[in-house]
Amino acid sequence: MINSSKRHWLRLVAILAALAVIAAACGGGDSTDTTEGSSETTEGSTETTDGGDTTETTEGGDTDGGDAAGSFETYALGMTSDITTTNYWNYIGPEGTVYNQYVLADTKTSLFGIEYPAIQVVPAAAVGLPAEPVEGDGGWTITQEMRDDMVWSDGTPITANDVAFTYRAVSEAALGGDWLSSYPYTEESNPQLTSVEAVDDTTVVFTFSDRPGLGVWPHNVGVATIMPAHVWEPVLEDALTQEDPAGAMYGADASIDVSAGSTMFDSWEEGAFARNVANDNYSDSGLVHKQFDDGTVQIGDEMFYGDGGGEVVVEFTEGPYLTEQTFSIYADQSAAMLALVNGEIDYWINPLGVSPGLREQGLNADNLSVAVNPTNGMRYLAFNMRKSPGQYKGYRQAVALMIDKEFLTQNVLQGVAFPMYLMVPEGNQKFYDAELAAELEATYKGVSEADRITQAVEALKADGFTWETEPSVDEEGVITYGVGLIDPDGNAVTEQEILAPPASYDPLRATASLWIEGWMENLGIPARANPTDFNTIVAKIWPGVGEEIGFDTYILGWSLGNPALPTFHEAFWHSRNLAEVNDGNNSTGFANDEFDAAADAVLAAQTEEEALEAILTAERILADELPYVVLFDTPITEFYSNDLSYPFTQTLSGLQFNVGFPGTVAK
Amino acid sequence: MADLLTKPEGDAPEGEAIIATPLWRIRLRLFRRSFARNWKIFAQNKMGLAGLAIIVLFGLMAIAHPIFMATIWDGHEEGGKNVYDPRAGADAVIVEKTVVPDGEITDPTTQIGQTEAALQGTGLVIPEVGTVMTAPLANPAPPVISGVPHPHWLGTDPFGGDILSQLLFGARAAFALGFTAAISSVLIATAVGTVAAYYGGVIDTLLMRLVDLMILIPALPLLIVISGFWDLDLIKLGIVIGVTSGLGGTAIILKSQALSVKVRPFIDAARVAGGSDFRIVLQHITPNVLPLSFLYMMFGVTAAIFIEASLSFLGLLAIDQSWGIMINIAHTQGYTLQGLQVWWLMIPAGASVTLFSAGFFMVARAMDEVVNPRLRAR
Amino acid sequence: MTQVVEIESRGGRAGTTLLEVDHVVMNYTTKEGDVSAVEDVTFDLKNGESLGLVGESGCGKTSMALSLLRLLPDNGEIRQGRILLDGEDLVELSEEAMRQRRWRDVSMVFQGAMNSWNPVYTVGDQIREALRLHWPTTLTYTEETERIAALFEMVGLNSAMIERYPHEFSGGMRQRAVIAMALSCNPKLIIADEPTTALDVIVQDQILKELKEVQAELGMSIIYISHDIAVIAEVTDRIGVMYAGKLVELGDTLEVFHRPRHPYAYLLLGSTPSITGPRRKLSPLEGEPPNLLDPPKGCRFHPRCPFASDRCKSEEPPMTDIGGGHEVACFHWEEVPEIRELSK
Amino acid sequence: MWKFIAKRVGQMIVLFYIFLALLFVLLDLQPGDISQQFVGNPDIPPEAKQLMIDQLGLDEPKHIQLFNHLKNYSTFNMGASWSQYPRDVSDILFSALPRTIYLFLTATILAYILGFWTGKIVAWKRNTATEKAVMGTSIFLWTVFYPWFAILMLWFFAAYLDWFPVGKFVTLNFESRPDLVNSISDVLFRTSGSEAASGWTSSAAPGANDVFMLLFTSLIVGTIAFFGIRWIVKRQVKDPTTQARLFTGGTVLVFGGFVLYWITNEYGPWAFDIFWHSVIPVMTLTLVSYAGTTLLTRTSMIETLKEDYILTARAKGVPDVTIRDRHSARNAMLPVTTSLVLALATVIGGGIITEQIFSWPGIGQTYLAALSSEDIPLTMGALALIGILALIAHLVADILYAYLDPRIRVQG
Repeated sequence: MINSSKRHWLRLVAILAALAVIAAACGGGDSTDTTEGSSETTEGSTETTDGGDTTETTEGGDTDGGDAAGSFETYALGMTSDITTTNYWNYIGPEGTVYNQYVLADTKTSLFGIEYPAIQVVPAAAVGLPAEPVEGDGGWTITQEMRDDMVWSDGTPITANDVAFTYRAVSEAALGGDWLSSYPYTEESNPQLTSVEAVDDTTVVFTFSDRPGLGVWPHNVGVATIMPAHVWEPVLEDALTQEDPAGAMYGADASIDVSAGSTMFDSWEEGAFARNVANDNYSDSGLVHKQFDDGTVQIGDEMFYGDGGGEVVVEFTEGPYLTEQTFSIYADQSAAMLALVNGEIDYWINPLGVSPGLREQGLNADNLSVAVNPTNGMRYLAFNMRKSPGQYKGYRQAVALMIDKEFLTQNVLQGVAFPMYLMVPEGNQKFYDAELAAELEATYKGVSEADRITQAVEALKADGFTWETEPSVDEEGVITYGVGLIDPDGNAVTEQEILAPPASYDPLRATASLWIEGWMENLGIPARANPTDFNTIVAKIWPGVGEEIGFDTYILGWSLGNPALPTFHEAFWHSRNLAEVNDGNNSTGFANDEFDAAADAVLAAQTEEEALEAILTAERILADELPYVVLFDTPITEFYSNDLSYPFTQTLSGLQFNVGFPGTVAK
Repeated sequence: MADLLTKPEGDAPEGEAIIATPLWRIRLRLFRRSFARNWKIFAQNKMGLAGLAIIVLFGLMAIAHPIFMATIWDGHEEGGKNVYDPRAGADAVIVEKTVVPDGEITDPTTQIGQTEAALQGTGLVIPEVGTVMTAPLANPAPPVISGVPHPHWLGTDPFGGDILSQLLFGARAAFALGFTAAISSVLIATAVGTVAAYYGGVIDTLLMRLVDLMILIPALPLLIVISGFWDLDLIKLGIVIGVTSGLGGTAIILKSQALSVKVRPFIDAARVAGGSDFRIVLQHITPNVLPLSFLYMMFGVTAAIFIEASLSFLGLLAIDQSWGIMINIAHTQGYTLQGLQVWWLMIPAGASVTLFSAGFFMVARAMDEVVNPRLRAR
Repeated sequence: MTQVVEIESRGGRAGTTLLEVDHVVMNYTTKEGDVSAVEDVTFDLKNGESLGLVGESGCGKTSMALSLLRLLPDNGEIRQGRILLDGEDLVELSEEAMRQRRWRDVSMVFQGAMNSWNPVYTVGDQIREALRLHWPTTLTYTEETERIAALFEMVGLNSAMIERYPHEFSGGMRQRAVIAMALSCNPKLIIADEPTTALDVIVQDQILKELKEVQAELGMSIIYISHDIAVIAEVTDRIGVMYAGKLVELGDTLEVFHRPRHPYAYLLLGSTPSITGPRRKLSPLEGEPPNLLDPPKGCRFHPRCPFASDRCKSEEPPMTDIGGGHEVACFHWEEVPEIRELSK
Repeated sequence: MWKFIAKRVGQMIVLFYIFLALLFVLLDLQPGDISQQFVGNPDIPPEAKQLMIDQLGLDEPKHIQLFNHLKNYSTFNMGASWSQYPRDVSDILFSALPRTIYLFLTATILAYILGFWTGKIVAWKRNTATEKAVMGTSIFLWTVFYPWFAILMLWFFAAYLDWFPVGKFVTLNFESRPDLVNSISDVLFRTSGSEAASGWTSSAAPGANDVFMLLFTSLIVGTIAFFGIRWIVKRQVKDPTTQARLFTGGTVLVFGGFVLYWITNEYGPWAFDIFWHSVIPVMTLTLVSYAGTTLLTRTSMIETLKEDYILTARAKGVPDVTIRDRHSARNAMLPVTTSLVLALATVIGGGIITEQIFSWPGIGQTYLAALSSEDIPLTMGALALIGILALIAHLVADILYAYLDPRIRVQG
């Protein structure tokens, strides 16, 4: 018995010994691996140093060391959403998210850029201001001169061939998204960009099927991204042989890409961070920008839009001064704010700015500065003009009259929003019709409830509406609210649903909808605010081509595009873009020939003056016809570390609109 | 029992009287008796009583809301809306501070002017460095008991809405949702359980595979996707939660209960007496499963409230006002990590969801001890 | 080595007193009040002797048995009396000392063999646990196995079953294995609580025979507990009849079985059919045992007793020796008819 | 047991396909054409759309579509994500998966072990102050509104006490971590001055998923070694004391080996950084699911304690602690294991919220982001993956049950 148990023992010892040997072998192997691994890593880092990054960064640092602005290591940014691609083709294509923009936008250049805060077109890779279109044999051509001193981050010059290549890639691989407007190659485009050719390294010729307006040249084609031909040519050739060339371009490995901006993309850890490093071959490093009181913009020695009268209001020298730019991803706003307060990040880049609840935290933090700016957007109430009562102008005007925007924004929304009267935001002074705004304010602002009701009743009566009980105001100012509005055809107005995003999505719009419901009911319009999921609202407004569009009213918002030339009038209200016709953005069913002409005129305008005139006409029509009642918008509030020095902080849509100034920020 | 047996057999009038007593009255009497007995067991459980007290408290809160609106909160109008309206009410008077970039707190009346001046300064004309627009601070007011036009006993949310009013209104929403979900859940679970138990065979297999599936798929992700794709209001949500949870574990438990009822002699008796299947299921099996159904209804309320509040918190529900939305607003407006400084934003709503769930959970557990004697304390 | 396989009783010489139960009172505390489950019970047991305790359910038999091992639930308490095992008072022992006495000196065969095995361990492991806890020396694994095999053999089980789980045993096999486990530490006393309930009649008989043989061979004492007086009449030397927590009659098996003197014992026997005993007319025992929260004053049986007098309602009859060690607690023992008279 | 497991696996596969079919119905119920659900992204060029329709078979009749859907999903061909076009849905999900598994596994295992231990003790000591305190806490944790609780935890430990980081799962620059964390890291991995000290943006940094993968591999190897040693010891050594000693020795060996491996491993500092970030999310998730396990174990224990074999054990003179642990708890474990499902729902549902609140980029966050960006293929893919995870977890629970219960393990 003892023997047998001893035998068991021996067997166990043997097994354990065997295990130990195996373990030792594995362990040995592991440790060898580790050593190899680390030596590899060392080699790797040596290579990196040889490769140039580190060494040259140090050199760059040395050069900048003398600069007054000084240099700094890490420009740490926080974001509340991850990027979705690192491929620039994809970013301009289907993945044009604002976060991709923050990380990638600064790594490419274009012929022209928009200089902020002046909102003026200035040359980037081009020489001088945009060339004029000339009518020729095959259509209208534009011959644009380019600079000869610009290089990609790998030292290759940026030439006209890169522009021609980008056009070829976009048109042959049939790229979508913003590429479509940047290089309008499709036959549907008006005008169509039929060819882009490089005459020599510094001359590029664009050929259009028709005369391009400002909206196309320079505001789409002139500011279009230029991609490096020497890097992407082989990828394009390969993509064109595949079933889905566009997909192949979007999905291509972007680690081969080079930069033409002040920073270049380096790495991405999904869900955690993205990292850019300084482009030490940045061509415009050291270039001085100035903006003057009279609107003159000076870049280097050249002056545009004036002769430099008055004081210099903005002046900065291009860097980059940073060596790396990191984007930490926080899923939660409060976490991002805390990181900012704790100094873990220098700036929280966010399209909406810092929400009200977090502002006090930022203001109480000694290490932070704040920038508050108007935004380029609007939130509005839209009517369905395809049916009664939305089809009647008097009805729309009456509803507009009832909405007390000042009360709504100041009292109800606690001042987090500001009232708006025009489609073009006040922040875009260039196209803002102050005169019309003053007229509208006179009509709507500070009007007593009694007067509102009286005027609204007049407007409704003018269109033939009647009531079961007509709203009225007696001499002493006592108001009798209306009941049972009846439309001009004699049908009782059915309950008007106000679709608005729920409080959990946007408390401002949700609250506004409830107040508007009350105001409409005072007028005798049966109304019901219905907090509805954002996507559901969208599905109801744009059910698809040929589907019936049955909503009554809804409240949503728009973020508007290029402030240097607002072209959204055509997109939102031109009868060409009706939702039921081509799923276009004209959701209200507004169709007005006069307006269509004005909107077309904006696109076709050859000068800014023409564009302005057309926009003012369009705005006036909209203010009268009221397919939308513009309600309000919120300013954008941003915090950043006191250590940072930005070229300017007062600019439409804030610092985030300038992607955080990676090229000029200093510490 | 003994009394019944010793009744003289030939006493015709009394016998008739017994027969003449409607069945429902006998049932009611039986129910009352069993209720009294069960209540005695239940009442011994302190946890259950505490749970019941919590539920009653929330019930009072739900009732209090319309009463408050009609009494102490009546007549507090601002621009035609009552400031205590749980959905749209906003008290603008309490906005006291707005902040300019250098951190100074200024008077709100100057705010509009400043904003406009600043706005005009942007665009073509570049403003002087230093003149900037103001950043209004949304301002959740701390509790104010008196001394202001509109006192807020629990403070206000960032938009000036009265927290107490929202909280009380939320109790109504919670009851509406909880009961809708619980009732639909138990209806489905009882139907599935009894039908599967009674018929067996293919019907049983099919139903049980469906149940397996529902158990396997965690409810929250499924409801997240459903609420993401469809527009759900409170009642619809309640029904969806009820259906998903009713097809889950509860159905299995009720089925096993129904199985044990099915083999009892009176079912055979009913069948021999020519009762239809439907009648047997409805009249004989279901009543015996009901106590257990009722128990799971209580658990169902807890689950439903939790799911609603989670979905609201994630901003996936389009409903007017609920405790989940109150937390969501505090969260999305950025008050989550400010802790106790703004306790009235996070604590009342969160504690309400928790307590409400806990109340039903505790009652359910105490009822569990009534239904399942093995759990009783010695 | 042989010592390990040897199955024996460590009890003293046959005929000497092993166990003395002296005026034991045991109560359960409940919310409604105290339940007097065992009331003033006195009896003794000699080495090698077997005693049967009979009575209806709820009359305190099992409580008595549990009191002997001090296995009472938390609310049960021995209020008075002594339980002397080999002269040592178990009531006074510390919990730890008592724990060591269990199984080593007194082991138990429970009713419902199905549930007395832990389903997740092999039967062998569960017997092994007892050996590890109570065997005077530390045994090797193989020694343990050998002993279990010997135990299995003794109760008629295949030793290949040692490493099997309880669910692989049939009901009778399980009960045999329970007996094997009860014997594992050579106890002085085995308490068999309804050892054959839930078994079919043939297996019942086998198991009882098995126990009897084991006892004959090893000479330990056994206390049988059953509601069925006829069943244990075959295997016991003496029988005690319990009613409502009290021992009401105690005497030689044959004496009690054939000439019960307590009206309860008389009626109980009258209500139990017997294959082997004398034929008799069955008469039902009417009524139910009293609620022990509030037992009747005087003789606890008086509400159901056909012989009850006013004295019985006020005065508790003491245990009286009526000769031949036959003790009865009844004022009217002489009025109880002979069973033979009944079975005409 | 194998028969049982095989049967369960079979059932699971069937259920999985039913689930996939359910997803198809869910897609189909939505307004519009089902092909639109997959290729409706307006930014995708028409040619690519047609290609996707062809690839996914979306222009076939409904039943063929369903068949294609099942086929595609079984081969992880879930189409291209819209929000991260043209990346494959499966690619996105697989890169988020390790993070979720880490959170999920750690929390589940911790909750199970701790909850079982507490429930066991509490059931044994009924009607004591301990029981009341534990029950009160458990009921609170079990019914607490989870997002709220998570936020409070985050606020308390990260914002108020400042012990742990807020959000993310890595620190970009290790220098910004508290000194204490850096000193611990330094002591463990001797990182000071090395490349690793600079953080995740340094060139020496591995990909986070590489770290997770190595972590899982080492965990699996460790688990196999642990159970392997136990298995061998159990088969070869019958003597209880030696067995116990060898078990302890084996545990120490495996655990020590694991720790040693990670200390010497070049991924060590990075793994430590992830660990440091995971403390509050794991703790929060654990606490809630722990409460469920505690409550369940207690009930289950109370039921087992009334079993006859417990009385047998007491009669056998088995010490109380042994009765509790060896006899009662071992049996109470069975229903608790089956109801691992209960904890599972909490952990999965809570996991989504946890990931959102703690900025933990796993499946849950991907799922919510996909939903809010209307990325239907990714939403459906994530839901399918959550379903698979749930199925696997159930299967594990079943296998565990079969292993623990000899009535299933040994067909009698």
